[in-house]
Amino acid sequence: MEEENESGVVKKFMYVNRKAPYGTIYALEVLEMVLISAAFDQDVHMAFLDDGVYEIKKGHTPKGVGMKNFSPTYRALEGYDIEKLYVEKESLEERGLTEDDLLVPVEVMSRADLAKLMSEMDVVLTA
Amino acid sequence: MEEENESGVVKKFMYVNRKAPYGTIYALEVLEMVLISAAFDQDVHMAFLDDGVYEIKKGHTPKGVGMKNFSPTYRALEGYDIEKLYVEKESLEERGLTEDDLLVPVEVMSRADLAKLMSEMDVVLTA
Amino acid sequence: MSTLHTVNKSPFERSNLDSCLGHVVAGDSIILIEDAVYAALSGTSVTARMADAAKQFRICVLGPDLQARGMDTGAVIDGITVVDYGGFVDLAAESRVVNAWL
Amino acid sequence: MSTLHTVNKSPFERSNLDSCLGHVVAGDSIILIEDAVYAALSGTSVTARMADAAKQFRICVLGPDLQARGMDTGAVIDGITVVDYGGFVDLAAESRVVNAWL
Amino acid sequence: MKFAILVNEGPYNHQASDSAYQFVKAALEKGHEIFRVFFYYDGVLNATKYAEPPQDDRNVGKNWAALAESHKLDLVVCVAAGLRRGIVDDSLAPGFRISGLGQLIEAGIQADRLVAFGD
Amino acid sequence: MKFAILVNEGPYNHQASDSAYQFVKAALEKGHEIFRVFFYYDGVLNATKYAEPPQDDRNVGKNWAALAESHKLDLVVCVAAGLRRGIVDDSLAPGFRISGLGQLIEAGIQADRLVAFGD
Repeated sequence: MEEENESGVVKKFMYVNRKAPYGTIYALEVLEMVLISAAFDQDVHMAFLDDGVYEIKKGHTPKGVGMKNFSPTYRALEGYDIEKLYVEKESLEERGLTEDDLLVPVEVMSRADLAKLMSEMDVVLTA
Repeated sequence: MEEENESGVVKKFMYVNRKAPYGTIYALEVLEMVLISAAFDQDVHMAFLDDGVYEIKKGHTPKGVGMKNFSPTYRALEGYDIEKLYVEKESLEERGLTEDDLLVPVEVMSRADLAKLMSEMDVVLTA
Repeated sequence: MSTLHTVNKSPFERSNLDSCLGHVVAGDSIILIEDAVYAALSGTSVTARMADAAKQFRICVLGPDLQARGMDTGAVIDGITVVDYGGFVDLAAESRVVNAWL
Repeated sequence: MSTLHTVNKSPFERSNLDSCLGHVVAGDSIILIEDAVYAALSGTSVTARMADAAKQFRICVLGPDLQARGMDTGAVIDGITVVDYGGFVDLAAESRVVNAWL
Repeated sequence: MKFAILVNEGPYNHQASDSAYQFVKAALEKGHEIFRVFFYYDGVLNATKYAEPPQDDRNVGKNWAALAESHKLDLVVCVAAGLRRGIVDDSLAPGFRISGLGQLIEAGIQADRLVAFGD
Repeated sequence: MKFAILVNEGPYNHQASDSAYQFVKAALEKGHEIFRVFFYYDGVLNATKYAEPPQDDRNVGKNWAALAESHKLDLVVCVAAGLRRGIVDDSLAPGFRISGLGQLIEAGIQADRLVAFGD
């Protein structure tokens, strides 16, 4: 996936993942946006909060509901130099999850710190 | 609107309205179901609870958002002998509304009484 | 003379489950499907409420939806039963009416 | 260097507004549109929280969405400003980035 | 036992249609009858003939049509909801038919249980 | 100022597309430039040529196309999201074009503000 970014402009993009996987398609289709942003050489950030933390839970096995397991894509992000993954501590805790439950390396941060990081972005897209 | 109900069976249908109007289409399209049920000579009940109580708030004026005002349909229900309209008291109170805010005559009942009424239906459809 | 209530939304994001729990009557059953399966798990901020509800009503959760989301059936709250789609069909057949809390 | 946060869901049905309020920083603005306009009204179970938030952040509500739903602009909480679509555009232009809490 | 099914959402965006499909398959395996599957609201979008999802993903509309063929299911798309959303004779996939909302009410009357799937 | 717009939901079922349309109209009236309107997720369904909503209601797709014609707007439908949902060349309404998701990212880079409307 190679795209021309003729402008040379590099913006800070943040993809805010707030929704659980499989119940709706947002978690899957936002990954396409993430990958294309990287192909455009943008500074890509992904935040996982609220039910979005479930997107990177280990062990997705959607065969029984007739759907495709798209979680390997999260593991592939590193290959596209997408390594800025942030998970909100409070969201994990409310759901009884810990960093060990997640299938990719992330930076766990507090809600306040995540809010501050969000405020430094140039483009924020929630899915 | 005249339909044949060849079976002669009359069931208790309840339409459970839980969603606010205009933000989504459910409140509008469920009215089509309600009208057709009446044309099939069924025993039609409508319950308004949660954000569904906003559906029958007086004074809808959606011209500014470019949408059609469908609230006159609620006033027309009586003409189809649909007169069993129930509104949940607790839902009104949470939203600071009273019976005077509603554009059609309804029976206001407690959550517990509404739950009991629901349990006596033959077909329940939520929109 | 009972109702099967279906709930399909996450308890952390939507009020559907709360609304359902406010309208269940004695003898009714609830099945948690799709994103509502998160409500069936121990260790969360809604666990206490669900464990309490499970003492009053039959509550089931759809196993294939738990598995899809990587959730261990061992983490399901005591008193909540895991069923497959066949079990969902059985619950619907055993109840008099099915009420989807959409 | 501020953000305009947009919220479009009812505070009684979804957690979007709560999540937004947890991630607003000093200098940011919030605009309530579509079904989120119900959060701007006095006399409800969320009024106190919103009145409090309005003391910390600029909160606006879209007038056409209030009118669509039959809500009197006179019932809007003190400190929350009613704007039209042009005002929404101005808010977006004045902010550095727009963050939709979908 | 006779089941009727209501599908309120389109394919992919929500799991509703998938859940309905799995429920119907399980009901058929248990020997129940499916009186009718009715598609209302955005559910009508399940019946577009133009969908071409990625090859490694399911094709929700085709799955319904295949199940309908093997079990003689009656898949009915609401005419009014379809017109609004662009599901008309020219865009309708094989296996579905377009009819009025009366078909849903009739299903509610005739079937022992009406089970709805939506958002 | 240069705005880019993202529409995530289909017409009618959600107000998202209506809100985006009103925002764009207001921005144009204030003399702003609309760099592009991009339709993703179910937003691609705004571009079906087959929709025939009731005559007393708005036609969301046609409203977009008319605004695009009078103001030379670039209305872009995501090819992948469209394929999945049946919005392809054969079902595309006039006024829209199909292209890749790169068009959205480019809009995010080029425009001063990207404003999203969804569910």
